[in-house]
Amino acid sequence: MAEGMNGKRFLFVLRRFPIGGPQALEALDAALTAAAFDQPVRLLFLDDGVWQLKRGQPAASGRSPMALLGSLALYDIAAPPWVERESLEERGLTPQELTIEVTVLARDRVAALLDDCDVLLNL
Amino acid sequence: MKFALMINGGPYTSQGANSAYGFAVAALAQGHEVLRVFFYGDGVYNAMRDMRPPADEPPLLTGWQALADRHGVDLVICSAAAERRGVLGIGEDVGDSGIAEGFRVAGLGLWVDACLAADRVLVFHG
Amino acid sequence: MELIVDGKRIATRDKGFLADPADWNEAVALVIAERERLALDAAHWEIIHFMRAYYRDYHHLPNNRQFTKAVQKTLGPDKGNSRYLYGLFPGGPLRQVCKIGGLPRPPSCIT
Amino acid sequence: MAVLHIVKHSPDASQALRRCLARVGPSDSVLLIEDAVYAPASDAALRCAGKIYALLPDMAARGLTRNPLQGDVEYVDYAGFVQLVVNHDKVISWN
Repeated sequence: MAEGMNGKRFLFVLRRFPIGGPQALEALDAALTAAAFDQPVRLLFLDDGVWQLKRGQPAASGRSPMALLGSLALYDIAAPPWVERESLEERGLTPQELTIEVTVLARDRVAALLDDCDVLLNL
Repeated sequence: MKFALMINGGPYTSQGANSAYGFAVAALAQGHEVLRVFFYGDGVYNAMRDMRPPADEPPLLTGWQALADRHGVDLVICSAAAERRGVLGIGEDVGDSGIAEGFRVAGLGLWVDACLAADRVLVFHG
Repeated sequence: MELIVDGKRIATRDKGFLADPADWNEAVALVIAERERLALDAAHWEIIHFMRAYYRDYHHLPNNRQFTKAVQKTLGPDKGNSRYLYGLFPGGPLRQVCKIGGLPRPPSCIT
Repeated sequence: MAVLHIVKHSPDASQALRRCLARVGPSDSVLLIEDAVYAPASDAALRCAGKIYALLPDMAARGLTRNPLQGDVEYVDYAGFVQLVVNHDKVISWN
């Protein structure tokens, strides 16, 4: 399907709470599927989506994206996900409390990041 | 221009699917193409065959079917989302499911495929 | 439907997937594989163990595309491709691997 | 290069509009649809770096008319919605 086409750069904006419904998991699943098509995929966690990254959530249930976030390298999502600094600060979170390595980005640089892709998705 | 649309809101919980339909009709009227509408998350409920809205409510379902018929819009229900929500019935046979005619069931791969083929991608939330 | 393995009755659901993943062991896998008309060799076991480790680590049931990609990344491109995987599991690699591996039925295996 | 931001919730029901407006770039636009069309009808602060549009059919369905106090808001029908999507490189919907 993707063969013979130029790759498209996907940016997934993840803004959902981790547990309250399957939406967070369904959004991450879509991102991993795009990556499985060998397309370059980036992730940006904004607003309540940063709660998905909080360390200390029990992963065993499979109902949160926590465990699945460990698979990013397996799907060739190489760059650490972007996380907006203000989204963390507003929730009293620090990068040290997150379960994976991230790149912290200031809010006034988010607009430029949203523009720096070919397919922009907030599911 | 080619469009790919995703609907992830249910039919009677939000206006999202109606907005997507309004957009699709306007886009086709301008000579654009709507390659595929992908029903994800709660959006899969939009494809239930046995929905019986009162006669004075415009039925969105037949609207989608007409777009598929006349303009070749590919209506795809996400299999994983549908199965999680019981939309497919209990068997492994899609023929036994409650899915309306004109829709097909497939994986997320078809959504990525649509994103790769389209010039613009739009998500309509619930 | 039930499996009988070493005299023990094991419940299944979803057309032959284990009802309780804790019932799984390699003897159970052999019985399920026999029902799928598969004789497991080392190449099959490699994929089955890969998938069990993937599920243990990520609590995720992948779709076909993700499965192939994950096999490719872990075991190399010679194995992470449809031709190789269908050669081993002609009834649908992801579905058969999950079934024989005692994992839940993956969601995209409907048609 | 520009992004079209679509918002569908009223400012009272959800933070989506506020969250969106904070991330709009100077060449971006915002399109208010569904219950978000209540925003220009009220005195909600609709300031952002880009342009703001509202979907007329969703306003009409709610008995809303153009608010002279929100002079910067422009109005489009569904054909104009399509045109906005064509004129921006990509679209993000804020849930």
